[in-house]
Amino acid sequence: MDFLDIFLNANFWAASLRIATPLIFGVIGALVCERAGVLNLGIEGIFTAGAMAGWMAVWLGAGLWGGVAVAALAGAFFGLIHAILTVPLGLSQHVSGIGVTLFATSLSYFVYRTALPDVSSPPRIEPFKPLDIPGLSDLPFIGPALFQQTALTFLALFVVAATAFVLYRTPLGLAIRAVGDNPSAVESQGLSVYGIRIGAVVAGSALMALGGAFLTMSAFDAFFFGMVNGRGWICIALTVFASWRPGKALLGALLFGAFDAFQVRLQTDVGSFIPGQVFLMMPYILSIAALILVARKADYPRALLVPYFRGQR
Amino acid sequence: MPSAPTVLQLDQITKRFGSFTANDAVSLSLKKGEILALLGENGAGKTTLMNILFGHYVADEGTVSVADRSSGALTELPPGQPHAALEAGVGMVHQHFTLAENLSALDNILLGTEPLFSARSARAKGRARLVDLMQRSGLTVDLDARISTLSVGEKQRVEILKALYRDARVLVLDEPTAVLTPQESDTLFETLKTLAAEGLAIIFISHKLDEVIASSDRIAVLRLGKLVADQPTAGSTKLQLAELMVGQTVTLSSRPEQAAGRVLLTLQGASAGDGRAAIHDIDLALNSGEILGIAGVSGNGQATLARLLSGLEPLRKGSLTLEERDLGRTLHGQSARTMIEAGFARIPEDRHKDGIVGAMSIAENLAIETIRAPQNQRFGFLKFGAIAERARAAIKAYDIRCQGERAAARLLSGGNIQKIVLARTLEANPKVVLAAQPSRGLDVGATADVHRRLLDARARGAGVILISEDLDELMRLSDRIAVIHRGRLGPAEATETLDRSTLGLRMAGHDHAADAGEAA
Amino acid sequence: FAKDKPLKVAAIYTVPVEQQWVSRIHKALTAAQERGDVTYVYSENTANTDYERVMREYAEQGMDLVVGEAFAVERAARKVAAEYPDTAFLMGSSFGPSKPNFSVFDNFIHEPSYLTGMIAGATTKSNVIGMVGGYAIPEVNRLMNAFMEGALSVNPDVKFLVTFINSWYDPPKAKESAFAMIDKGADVLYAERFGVSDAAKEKGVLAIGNVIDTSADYPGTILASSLWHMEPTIDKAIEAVAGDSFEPADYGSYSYMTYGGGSFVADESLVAPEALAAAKAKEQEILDGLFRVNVNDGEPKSTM
Amino acid sequence: MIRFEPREPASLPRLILIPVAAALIALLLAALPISAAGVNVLEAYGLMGKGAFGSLFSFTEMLTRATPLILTGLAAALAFRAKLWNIGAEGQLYAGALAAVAVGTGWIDAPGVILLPLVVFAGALAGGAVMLGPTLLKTRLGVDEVVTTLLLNFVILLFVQMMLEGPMQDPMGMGWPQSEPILDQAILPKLMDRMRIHGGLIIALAAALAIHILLKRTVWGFEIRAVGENASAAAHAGLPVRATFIRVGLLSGALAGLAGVGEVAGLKGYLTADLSPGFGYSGIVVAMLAGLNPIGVVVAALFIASIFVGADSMSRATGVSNYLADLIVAMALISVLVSGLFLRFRIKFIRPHAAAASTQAASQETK
Ligand SMILES: Nc1ncnc2c1ncn2[C@@H]1O[C@H](COP(=O)(O)OP(=O)(O)OP(=O)(O)O)[C@@H](O)[C@H]1O
Ligand SMILES: Nc1ncnc2c1ncn2[C@@H]1O[C@H](COP(=O)(O)OP(=O)(O)OP(=O)(O)O)[C@@H](O)[C@H]1O
Ligand SMILES: [Mg+2]
Ligand SMILES: [Mg+2]
Repeated sequence: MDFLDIFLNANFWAASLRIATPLIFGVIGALVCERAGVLNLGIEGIFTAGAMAGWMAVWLGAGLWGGVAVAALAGAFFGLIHAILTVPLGLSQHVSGIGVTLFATSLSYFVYRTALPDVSSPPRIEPFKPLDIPGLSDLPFIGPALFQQTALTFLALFVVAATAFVLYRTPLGLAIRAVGDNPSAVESQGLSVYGIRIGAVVAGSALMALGGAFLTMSAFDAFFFGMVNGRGWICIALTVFASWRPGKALLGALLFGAFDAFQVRLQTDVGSFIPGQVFLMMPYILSIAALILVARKADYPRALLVPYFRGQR
Repeated sequence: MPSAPTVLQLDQITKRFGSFTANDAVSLSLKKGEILALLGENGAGKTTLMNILFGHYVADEGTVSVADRSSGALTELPPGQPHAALEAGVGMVHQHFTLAENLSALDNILLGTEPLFSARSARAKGRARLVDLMQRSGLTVDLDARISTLSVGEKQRVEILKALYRDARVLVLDEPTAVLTPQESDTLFETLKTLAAEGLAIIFISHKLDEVIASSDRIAVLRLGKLVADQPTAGSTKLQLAELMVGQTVTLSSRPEQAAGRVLLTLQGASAGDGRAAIHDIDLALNSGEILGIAGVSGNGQATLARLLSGLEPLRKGSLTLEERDLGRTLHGQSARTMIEAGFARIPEDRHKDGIVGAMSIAENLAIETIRAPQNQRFGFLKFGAIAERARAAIKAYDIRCQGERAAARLLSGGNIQKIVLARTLEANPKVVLAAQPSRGLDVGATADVHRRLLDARARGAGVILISEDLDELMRLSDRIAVIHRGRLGPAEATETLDRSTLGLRMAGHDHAADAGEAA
Repeated sequence: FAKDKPLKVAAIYTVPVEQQWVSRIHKALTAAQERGDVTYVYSENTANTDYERVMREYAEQGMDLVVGEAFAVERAARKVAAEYPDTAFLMGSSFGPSKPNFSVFDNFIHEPSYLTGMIAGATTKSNVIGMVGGYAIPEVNRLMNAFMEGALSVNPDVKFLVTFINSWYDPPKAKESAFAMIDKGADVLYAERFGVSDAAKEKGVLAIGNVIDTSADYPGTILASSLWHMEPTIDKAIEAVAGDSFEPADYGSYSYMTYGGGSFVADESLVAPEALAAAKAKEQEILDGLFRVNVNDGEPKSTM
Repeated sequence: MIRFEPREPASLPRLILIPVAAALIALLLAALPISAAGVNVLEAYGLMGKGAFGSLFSFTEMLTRATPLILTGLAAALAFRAKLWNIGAEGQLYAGALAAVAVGTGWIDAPGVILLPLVVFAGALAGGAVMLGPTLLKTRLGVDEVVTTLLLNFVILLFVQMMLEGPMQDPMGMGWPQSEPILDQAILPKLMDRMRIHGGLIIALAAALAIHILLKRTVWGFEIRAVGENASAAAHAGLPVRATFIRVGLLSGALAGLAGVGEVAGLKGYLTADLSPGFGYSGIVVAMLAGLNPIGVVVAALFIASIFVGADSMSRATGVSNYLADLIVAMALISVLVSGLFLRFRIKFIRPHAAAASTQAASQETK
């Protein structure tokens, strides 16, 4: 078979990284929220909002980086709603998250359709172009595999490193990890539990929205309904898969990307006798398998899903 | 120390929860280097007062003032701001620890001590300061160990270090010894005295009158939210203090002579659990009509032994027989039911977590162990009337203070929660009673009540296994005492032949009298 | 029916109106509305669960004509139609018409697809053509099969890669599939779905358009396109309803090239003149009824 | 500054008044997008009401839409009561529908009295079986069920697609990914002529009543509540914790499976991969709106269904984009959620200098 061919092809690796990029933003965003103790099931909607808002801004003439900023702001906005509902108000994180997904998705669609009622084909923007890094991009194999991505992919990789640094090396990261483990530890040291949690959810949601923005501003150049297509939910699974660690999250997203890229390539060969769905199922099944393997060891944030009320025991 | 400056002043503090007054115009002051013990029944308002001092709660009336770091003048604290209290030099060790279990000791101590948005944390400097601090205070812990791997005593040391690292000048400890062994308590008080000698002012809350008298300079007593006494320790007696707390004379029940009966329960070569908490090759024989005490430093396998006898932990090796019936075989670690049906009553160590379902009513909590018995259900449908009626009877018989059998169990105080557990487990006339730390955290009155119930069970012919870290309690109640250390249980010996220091040595791992002298 | 008043027409789509297929219906109806023949309302992205309700609501509102896609709701749609005999229904369907008022249509643009196949077959240098489709259903299969036949008719050595993305609407995914085909050597892509032409443009290969003309969006990329025009079908139906002569019928043939329902366009700057000439000649044969393109609804397979 | 004080038992008028007020607030909020789209707001409200309650047809449509929501809502409510976080009702719904189709399309030839119960049972069983996996993984290996159930949704949907494009594809379906139709005798009876409302509604209402009785009056229900509130104490008290989780998992999955049965055997007659527009996820919302109360689930499902059907119909009548319907449902959800706070807490507004007094928020003892 040409299995080997596939892996030896630099484009395969490039595709893996490309497919992984939105997931990297999403999983890091989800991770930041969950590290602070808040599950954010609003992610699917926040992806959509980021995709729509970023694209719309560029279409209205904001410039690509302006679009990225607008997407992040949109994500932060919906993150703030989720944060207010779940942190000081202490509402169920599941329901609030699903509510935010509903809200963000329908609002994005409604705004898009109301702004552009009569389009017969989706309007397009000039998206991010692959960066041509002199020297690196021309390297054999490595060049096309790693260095012909758009700026957003590099931003995603930078976000992973930055998140890891903040979480493990700075006082802020320590506070985030602590508030997800035991909020009263944070409060008794004179820090604000609500402040840290709200901040983390807002920041994490902004990152998620960048994943959406990647879809409309880099992977593609237009906004479509249903474009996010479950990518947000996958990030929730990847977060657990990664045991809430940024490095492993990157790895998980890349694995997922590689699997998807692999299945797309394999399908043209064996698609005729193995149903394509089998390949599509694989990442989910593997995620479950990975969960079973890591479940016992994972040091999950102990305060995840538990609202904190000051003065409560 | 009459000449020392005042560092803390509570002035006319009043705190109401709805119509209930938890603190009623309480005034207290504390001098530099002084150790003050705060006494009071459960619910007297001690924790509330300390929470106001630390800024967790806001007083309805009254002020808290702390001496200014530079001028020494008393300065009023802004209410409701823990960080202001921390900055003014108030440190607090809560009744329930406030540590992030997944983080290291160092992380827990450094948390919040640096500006949040600084690019790097100065860990190396912090560590150096802490090492120095540990040396001076004698409070040593492994700074890199995860909190979840530390013992209770170590966790407490981390809590104290948290306060000292922030240059606390007033240290508040809420029931610090409730979860400590006698040895650990002794060490703690030695440390506290050292710190006090260096000028730290200390308030500690305790229900244990012995240690209060031994370790404090001054004693304040709260009753029903009011300060009823504020006196020097010198000259105070246990009896007088108990009366001040309760408002009436307390009588402690003691164990009447009684001949032990036939053998009820035997463990032979029993092993269970894994890791540090495992138990190995335990031999034990419990007679009817006796209380068998099990002494030991917490974390030496008591929890596993209790779980085994509760039917929550499978027997890995050996046998467990009750009146010649082999129970070990049927245990798979999920068979608490087997044990209940065999006649075991279990009083779990953590009554909040394992004793009650807080959100359910008192009646439901009283019926929970026998919910499948015919008196509680027919064809799978609950008999509400019967359940409620029996609950009302139990509330009366056990004097459970509550608003009625429909009230949620979580609304009760620890002592009353313990009464629910006692009522439902002892109601069925059990053959064996397993009591794990049954009076931990309870005040004098509640403790006396628990002890009376255990002695009643003994008088009825039940065998009682009493797992406790409180040597006084063990010596007063037990017919025989065995010591558990590192998962191995020593022989049970008649209480009359034992004294506190022998037991203390054995608990620390120095071997039993039989093969004397050998260190573990 | 009073002829002086515009007809009331409603359309129900299961996807957003940007989706290629539906956009053709939407366009034809919008045009009819602009002419003043009809008043036009529509519901897009209607879940199948809700489809029947929406049909009934429109029927209850007294619509003269309801246009839509019955594909996943055949039975229900026919039942509703039967219960509202005064409303005409014109539905996309793989099945035949049914009494008394249920007419069907479909995108029978296999003819222009054959022609674009000829162009593709003549243009490919690697002799590998990649095809990315939505689902392997008749509406898609017949176009792909005609395309493949056309390509083989001018270049017997050409090989095909076929992938279905199992979604009607996932452009990033279609794009990835197309990238994978380019990796395997495809230099011409058959763009059944949105997203494929984007990959072609990015990687500098060529693409064949389907249903709508996107050459302006991808300059220098779209070799040729087979276009679908719903105007003949819609206009025919409106005429019939207005003339009170609406009968259950298969409007599928109005998508044939002879009726102007399908057409073929090519980018002359990209296509070799001989290839274009051959295709044009074949187009004339089709229009003259001298050549018939097979309708093959079977699932196309990769041939390498 | 706002401060919350717990309010233990909410009074009955409050229980009714507050959700109603929330619904009104949601409608007020909806005025924003409605007027943004250039429609007269009052007229739009009128149309919404008409769309959900204006005629026998719209009313039955609303009930039809509520039917699967009641069942998935019950699935979530029951599981959440035991703190078994079943986010997989969507997948279980499809599994139920697939099983119903597998049994009901001629594979077994039997008269309706046998076949119909068989179809219903098969669907319930399949839904339960799907939930069994995550439940066992949770109880045996401690694997987080939020993620496993969520992931299984995708696996099952793909599996359904695979079956619909493979072995279970309708040979008469022209290659469309859809199943054969369910035999006539295995179709759930229609409740009303010419309307879509079907026997699934009866199943749903009966299920709500049954779950209500189960939780309130039976030993199993007692055990479910105890395990949900404090699994550790329940284990200590000798309750069968694992068995309870498994029971709840099976039952919860079965309820979601029944929702699938209703959609396929009551409404559509055959299965396609887009059977459910997210009923499984909406079920979670319904359950939480209902405060996990089975009877409340019926009310909440009717509420969500009428908002959706009404807004959808209104959008059609006014020519506003029909995404408005989802938007109004989302806004209604958020307002009802927030209003729930007014039920549980007494909310006081206090002057800034006294603000610090807000420190004791909800102060129930939880430890
Ligand atoms: N957050 C709160 N909300 C309402 N009432 C409270 C709250 N905290 C304490 N109380 C009330 O205040 C009283 C005093 O409680 P507190 O915790 O101060 O008692 P304590 O003296 O520390 O008792 P213990 O010895 O059991 O620790 C209690 O009886 C209780 O009714
Ligand atoms: N948040 C609260 N709301 C209402 N009452 C409370 C609250 N916290 C504590 N209480 C009440 O305070 C009283 C004492 O509480 P506390 O938990 O200190 O009891 P305790 O006997 O000390 O228990 P423990 O032995 O576990 O410390 C109880 O009556 C309890 O119901
Ligand atoms: Mg206290
Ligand atoms: Mg206490």
